[in-house]
Amino acid sequence: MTDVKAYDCDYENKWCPGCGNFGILNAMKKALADQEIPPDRVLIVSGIGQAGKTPHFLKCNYFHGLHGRAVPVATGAKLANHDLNILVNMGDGDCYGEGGNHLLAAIRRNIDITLLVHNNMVYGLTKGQASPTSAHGFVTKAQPQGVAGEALNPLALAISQGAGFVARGYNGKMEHLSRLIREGMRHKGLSLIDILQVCVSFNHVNTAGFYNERVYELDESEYPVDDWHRAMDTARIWGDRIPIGIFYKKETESYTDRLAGLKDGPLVNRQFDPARVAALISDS
Amino acid sequence: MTDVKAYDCDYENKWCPGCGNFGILNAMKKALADQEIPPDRVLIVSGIGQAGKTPHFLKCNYFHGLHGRAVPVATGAKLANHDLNILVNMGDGDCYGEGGNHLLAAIRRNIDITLLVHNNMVYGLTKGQASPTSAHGFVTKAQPQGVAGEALNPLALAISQGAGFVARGYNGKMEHLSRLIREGMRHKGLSLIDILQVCVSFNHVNTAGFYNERVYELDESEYPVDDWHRAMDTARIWGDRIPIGIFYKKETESYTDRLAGLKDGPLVNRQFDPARVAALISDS
Amino acid sequence: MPIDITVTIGGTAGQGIQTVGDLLAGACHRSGLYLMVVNDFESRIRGGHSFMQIRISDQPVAAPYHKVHLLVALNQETYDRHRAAMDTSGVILLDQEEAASEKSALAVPFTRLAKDAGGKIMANTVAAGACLGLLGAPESIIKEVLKERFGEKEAVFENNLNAARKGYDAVKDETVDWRIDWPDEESKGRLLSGSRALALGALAADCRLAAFYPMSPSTGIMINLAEFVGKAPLVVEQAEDEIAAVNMVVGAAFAGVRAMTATSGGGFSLMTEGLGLAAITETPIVIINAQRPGPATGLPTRTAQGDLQFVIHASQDEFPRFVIAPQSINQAFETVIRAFHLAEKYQVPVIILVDQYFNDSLFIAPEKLKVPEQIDRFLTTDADMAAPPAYKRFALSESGASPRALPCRDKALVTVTANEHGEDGHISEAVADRNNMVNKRMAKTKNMRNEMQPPDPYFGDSETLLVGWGSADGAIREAVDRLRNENFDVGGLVFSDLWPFPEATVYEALSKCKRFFTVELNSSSQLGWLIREQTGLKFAGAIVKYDGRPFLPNEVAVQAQKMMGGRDDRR
Amino acid sequence: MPIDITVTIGGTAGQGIQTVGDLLAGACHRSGLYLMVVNDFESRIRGGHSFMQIRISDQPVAAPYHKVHLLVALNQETYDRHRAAMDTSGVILLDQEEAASEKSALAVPFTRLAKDAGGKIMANTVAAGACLGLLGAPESIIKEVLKERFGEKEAVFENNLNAARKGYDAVKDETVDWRIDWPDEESKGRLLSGSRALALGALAADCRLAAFYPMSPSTGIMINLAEFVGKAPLVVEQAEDEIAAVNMVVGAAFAGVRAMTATSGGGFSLMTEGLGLAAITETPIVIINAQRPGPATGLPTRTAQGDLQFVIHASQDEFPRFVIAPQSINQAFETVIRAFHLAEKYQVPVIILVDQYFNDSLFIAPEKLKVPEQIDRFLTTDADMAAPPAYKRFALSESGASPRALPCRDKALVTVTANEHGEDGHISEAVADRNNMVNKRMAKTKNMRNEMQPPDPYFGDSETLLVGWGSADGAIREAVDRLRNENFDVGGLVFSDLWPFPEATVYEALSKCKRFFTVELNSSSQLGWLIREQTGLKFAGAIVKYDGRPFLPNEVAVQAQKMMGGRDDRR
Ligand SMILES: Cc1ncc(C[n+]2csc(CCOP(=O)(O)OP(=O)(O)O)c2C)c(N)n1
Ligand SMILES: Cc1ncc(C[n+]2csc(CCOP(=O)(O)OP(=O)(O)O)c2C)c(N)n1
Ligand code: SF4
Ligand code: SF4
Ligand SMILES: [Mg+2]
Ligand SMILES: [Mg+2]
Repeated sequence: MTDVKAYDCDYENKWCPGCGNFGILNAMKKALADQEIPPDRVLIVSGIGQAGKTPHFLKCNYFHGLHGRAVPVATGAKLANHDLNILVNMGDGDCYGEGGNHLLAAIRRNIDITLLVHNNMVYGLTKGQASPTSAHGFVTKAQPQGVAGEALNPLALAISQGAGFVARGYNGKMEHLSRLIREGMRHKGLSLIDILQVCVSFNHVNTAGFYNERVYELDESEYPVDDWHRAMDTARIWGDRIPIGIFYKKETESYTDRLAGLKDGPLVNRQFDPARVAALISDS
Repeated sequence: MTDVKAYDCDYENKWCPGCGNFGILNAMKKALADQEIPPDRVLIVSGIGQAGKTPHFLKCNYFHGLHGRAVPVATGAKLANHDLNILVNMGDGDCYGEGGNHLLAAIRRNIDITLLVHNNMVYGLTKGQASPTSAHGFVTKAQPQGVAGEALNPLALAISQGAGFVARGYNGKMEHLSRLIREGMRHKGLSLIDILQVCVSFNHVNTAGFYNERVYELDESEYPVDDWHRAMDTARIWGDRIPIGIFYKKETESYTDRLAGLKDGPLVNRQFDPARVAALISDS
Repeated sequence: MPIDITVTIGGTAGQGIQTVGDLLAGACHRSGLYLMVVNDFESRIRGGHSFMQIRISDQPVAAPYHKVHLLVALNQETYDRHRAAMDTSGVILLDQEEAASEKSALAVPFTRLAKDAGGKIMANTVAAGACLGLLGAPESIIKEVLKERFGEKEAVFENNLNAARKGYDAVKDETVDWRIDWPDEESKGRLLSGSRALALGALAADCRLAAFYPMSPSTGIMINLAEFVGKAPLVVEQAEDEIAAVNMVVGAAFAGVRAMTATSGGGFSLMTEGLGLAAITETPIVIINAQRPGPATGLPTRTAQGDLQFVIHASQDEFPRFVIAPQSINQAFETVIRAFHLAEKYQVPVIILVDQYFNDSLFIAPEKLKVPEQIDRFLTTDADMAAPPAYKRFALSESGASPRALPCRDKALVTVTANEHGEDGHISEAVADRNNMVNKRMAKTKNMRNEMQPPDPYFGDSETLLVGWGSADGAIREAVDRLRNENFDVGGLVFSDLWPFPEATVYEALSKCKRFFTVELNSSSQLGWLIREQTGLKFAGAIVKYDGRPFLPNEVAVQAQKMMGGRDDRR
Repeated sequence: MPIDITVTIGGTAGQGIQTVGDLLAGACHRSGLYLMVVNDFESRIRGGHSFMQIRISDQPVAAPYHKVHLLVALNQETYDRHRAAMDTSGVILLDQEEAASEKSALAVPFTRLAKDAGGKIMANTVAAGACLGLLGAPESIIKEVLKERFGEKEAVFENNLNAARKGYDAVKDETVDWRIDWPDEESKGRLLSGSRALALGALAADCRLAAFYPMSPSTGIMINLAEFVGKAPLVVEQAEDEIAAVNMVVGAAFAGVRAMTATSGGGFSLMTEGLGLAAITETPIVIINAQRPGPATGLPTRTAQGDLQFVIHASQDEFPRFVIAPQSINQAFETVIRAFHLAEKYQVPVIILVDQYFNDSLFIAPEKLKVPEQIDRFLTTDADMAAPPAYKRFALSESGASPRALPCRDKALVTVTANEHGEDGHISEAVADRNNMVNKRMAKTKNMRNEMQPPDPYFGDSETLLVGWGSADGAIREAVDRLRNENFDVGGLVFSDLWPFPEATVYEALSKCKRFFTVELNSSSQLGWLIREQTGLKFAGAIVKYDGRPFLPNEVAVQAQKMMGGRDDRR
């Protein structure tokens, strides 16, 4: 087994001490180590936000793109080279706010990427405005009267659209989370892992205490991961008890397996054949 | 009762003969007439596409905006004047493609607009490319190998997120559709009405014949509109039988009723009070 | 007598204008005539008024003519709208039922003859036959074009042949002034739409991912390209929106394939942030902006050159980019190949500016479409490095471009960010890193400018120059010809390469003339202001048009003449 | 001796720099000193290096100083980073534990004294007390500022008072060269951040919907405005993205209220399509673009003036817009009021260009913030019309603006579209409608240009002019002062109104000087090129800076001096 230290990098970490992102980072490293994927075979695509900084803090190839747009970048990269192992780190604002439309499309495509959403229910990097997953009534400087709308339920959304791998993790359960990430990476097609992440600086409601009291792991021996109705119901549980684990899983052909243009292998590996192209052009 | 002719307008209609949009237009006029809302008390906001042209073809106030962006325009108008009756006409590409992110946000807000999505499962105005609701395998000039992804299920999406009024109509059932629109307009909060719409020019799969054979009305005496599980299941029925009607309905406070800034009436009606503003500024 | 005939076929959308036009254009093309075809249609699928205009000549033609010799009016509206544009020698061909009371009108019972031949539906074939008859085409050509269209064995071929012949025969006793002496030569080159030339250029450039969101008039490029999926290493991906399209392209290019998108102004607006992403990550991408009139939705099926200043300045802050507007069909094909080459050589975005007129019209490509023998990717691998683990994607270099490796191909880690960064691709807010990276990116401009082709002179030593860009080329040249025929000392200067602005060569070209007028499809003379900004030289006048229709050489000539003060300026 | 002292307080984010700075700034402010405060911080929440710089003077100050007189180093890094910038008379104040071995370093046991006073947490209060002590503030001021901060009755007030006094006493035997004779005067005006001035301006302008998506450095405007929700007729709405924000603003303005958004470059990119929507529907909106360095994400918490050309040309095709970059805090307040007025008068979008330095710094507003007595809405109602059913939203008019009615208020139907249209707001592809509408929109430019304030001269008759825009104003003026003190014949010319370009007045102002240099926070001298485009006059040199930090008057002066060729140019 690869040592998790293989993924260490010496760029200074820029998260707040105590931030839940550290647990996520460790879980990622462990998942990679467990699968023995060396750093040079990992591509991380991320958006902008505290979550989006993740790939700077471990050794890997990365594309740290625009706020909200990691999913289409990852999709493009996967289309170019479907042999890539692509992890995507996004914040809740990033993925469910600015990037909401791309999430819908990624589900429809079933593109084979592992999407980790650091869901701290707040905009961290911009200093604490409400996010799409902030609860109704959540008070911030930008929402002094509290959030007037309702929170998005990303798991219910994904399951409702037939996403093939829908899970929730918690930064406080690192081992469990690393297993989810590993399973997500193994899954062919889109894997959405929504991660409950503590933000010690701006979210004083959904704290470690809050989660530690409520979070429980779905019992794999009892919970059937392919039961859509059960998954939908489980996705709506939120209150005194908060489930984590794989909510729904069902493998169907992933996008790059379906495309005619990719039958002969990754685009990036194909040879340019001027004679053939010339023939195509003159015959057309 | 107002005569539907009151909504006639003499601008030349630009849809293809036989287009399902005519049925939708008639249903809208009837719904307005039934509620005796005069043309000058109606605001229609629309996007770009064949559906987006709708407000040109009846008498009303309208804002025919950008492709994909009718929902935020309508939201802004509603925030400015929450007494407005706002109908929104969008295409499936418009609302579920380019505008997908705004749909998610509209559901979270529960903004009180009636959103009519002319779902012809194709991009009509741009001559027949696949839309987010095109079925897997649907062949077009842009998708000669057929659509590789899966279709979006807008009803399941909305219901999964707790939208308060979710319905499906069919242009071939004009009376039924007009009732849906009327109910949608009466509903406080967001009403999403996905309308099966025949496109005679570019969708040769989902034709009038296709729908006439399959479409059935949910039986209001038997179907409980507030049963979330039943609604979710009904939203997934698609095949030999296609249900239409109100899938789910549950009224909660609409967005403009929740906002502190709107307690004293529509913004547009409030008086500018320079002394008060000066006091606010100097006290701050 | 030189041949220069314009045939206009008009009717409502869905009436089969295309059939008549295609048969006619096919006949001219295969006989070795020069021709071009302009399509004019509304933003709707059925109804309204559309027309197709075919200009036929024994000389190369690259702009539409302002008069019509043969008008095929498939309905009354066509007759009403186009009558005023008829040449004095013109003939209006109508179905018997629509017969108008004008001496130049020629009523032929299209529908009845079609019924006789086997079905009303072939009325358009009858009309095409009649056109060929009036134009004096040899009867044999009918068979050839129908064979090409329907295949010889189909019953439908026989019926159509029959129908066409009926039309042909119906007019055989008519004489017109512009009857052609039909050549029997090789075709003068391929007949291609701008869209198709661009798509073929992408194929030849080894573009492997084309992501797009449909938007007129750019969609045709992607539809043309989609034909090759499965035959070449290529994916054509319809994105959920333009933002996704440009970000996919960036992702694919980063991962190692040549990638592009095509859109129009509204979509380009949505892509501006992604353009900046390509710039700061130094990812080579190609964006085709097929212009249409705006603002906002504007006129979706009409043409314009209104986005020049926008694309040069689009996106926050500053970074180098190429902006190229091909002038001709062959150049369009080559421009795409060149765009990918330049994008990868300099690791910058390249914007190709075309327009609805160019994309939707058919032109003869006189030169063969040549596929490059090899594609230079300007990539680096571990083998090129002393120490792959020390690889830095943004290593400082004098040229500004750093060795570019691909992610997950080797040991060298490829690390990039949309934030400002150090050489290693990590976020950096340090003053030194910021200055280095701005300097590095901007340093590319110098060499990039050297790649720029100077504007194309046409009688460039003349006293007055008509200056334009992109698809206005044809109209400008022809206007120059006309004016010179009337003894005006006028020439042309047409740009394809617009940014980085080839300042020195432009200054040289323009400082020789006494004055210059700009000729642009926008209301403010954008190129004119750009020239002033870059060279200090001021245009003496501007010929502008912004009604959504392409330039006609005649209107350019008339305007120019007016601005020159009537005939006073003759040499 | 004139007072001009700069205090820098540095440490890591979260260390309480703000506390020290606020107390100090509060003390200066309430004593009637002039001051300004610059905040410098990284794009992270905890850690890294931040600092606050307070410039204190007996004269108005509007740009940061290049030397530090008093450095409060809350950690070693601060000491290391800022030591080089210390004035020869400077003193470095440190906690005892961090004591550095330098003669200008003064170690005070902040933490220990804080513990003595009731808690380690008050170490910053101790530091503030020490600063006030060194600066020679009367002891009484400590109580006043702490009272303002904590309220008199709180226990925390007593503890902090105690702590501050301990700091104050700890340095009472120290002498420094720049000890101030503290005045006891009225404050010189309100101390406001750029963000707050803009927010207050929006309130005074009767803005009723402010929709936004958070983006540094624009978010502060909205946070400031959100304070007034429930107190004024106002909704501050966080949108799902910037596209939604601008479209909401357009919808709200259409429905009848004044509406605006604020963003930075990346968000502005996403709004460009919506900008065009406002233009073609002639809906008045205001967009504040608070600039930061790009491209793309760039440097989120740093400053720049890199978006000038972008915002002038943003969005496809052409339409009139206003672009205004306020130069001062009072002007920022007034600019928002003026922007809404102009937007509604001409029915066009108005873009206000500010930047991170301006938004996040605190300046004294010498003039009172005046609320307009009345708001002119330029609206029409049925009562103004002969025949409301015949109302046409886009009726042709010479000025270009048509009478604007509101939807659902009256019988007149208000009908608009993003497509090109006829006077009645229905889609039209007719040549005449297109030409009319382009002409109508563009016709506004003439009167709009007359609204433009000419650039602001400062010794405008000088041989050499330093030309800049927006927030560079303070640095330019002070650089001019310095250079003039050294007998250079130099003046300044600073723009707030940038578009439509006030061509004639600029030409006049610039044609008098022998030469001019541009002073801009971008790498390519965007204003310089704009001036050349519009007037033909070429800048003789450019002082550019693009490291994300604001201009320092000294560096502008030094650069200008160098470009003038040392001292040769003295008068
Ligand atoms: C187009 C654009 N809009 C806005 C921003 C500003 N921005 C940076 S991070 C962020 C949100 C951060 O919240 P989230 O995505 O939840 O990530 P977190 O920091 O909480 O991990 C925003 C709005 C941006 N960089 N780009
Ligand atoms: C930003 C932008 N992108 C693309 C377009 C081009 N466009 C016009 S209508 C349309 C789609 C039409 O499909 P749909 O929304 O389903 O409406 P329909 O015509 O089928 O009613 C598109 C892509 C546009 N106008 N603006
Ligand atoms: S602000 Fe919140 S999310 Fe961001 S690093 Fe700090 S604790 Fe983590
Ligand atoms: S293209 Fe389809 S949707 Fe559009 S008008 Fe024609 S039939 Fe209707
Ligand atoms: Mg977050
Ligand atoms: Mg559709």
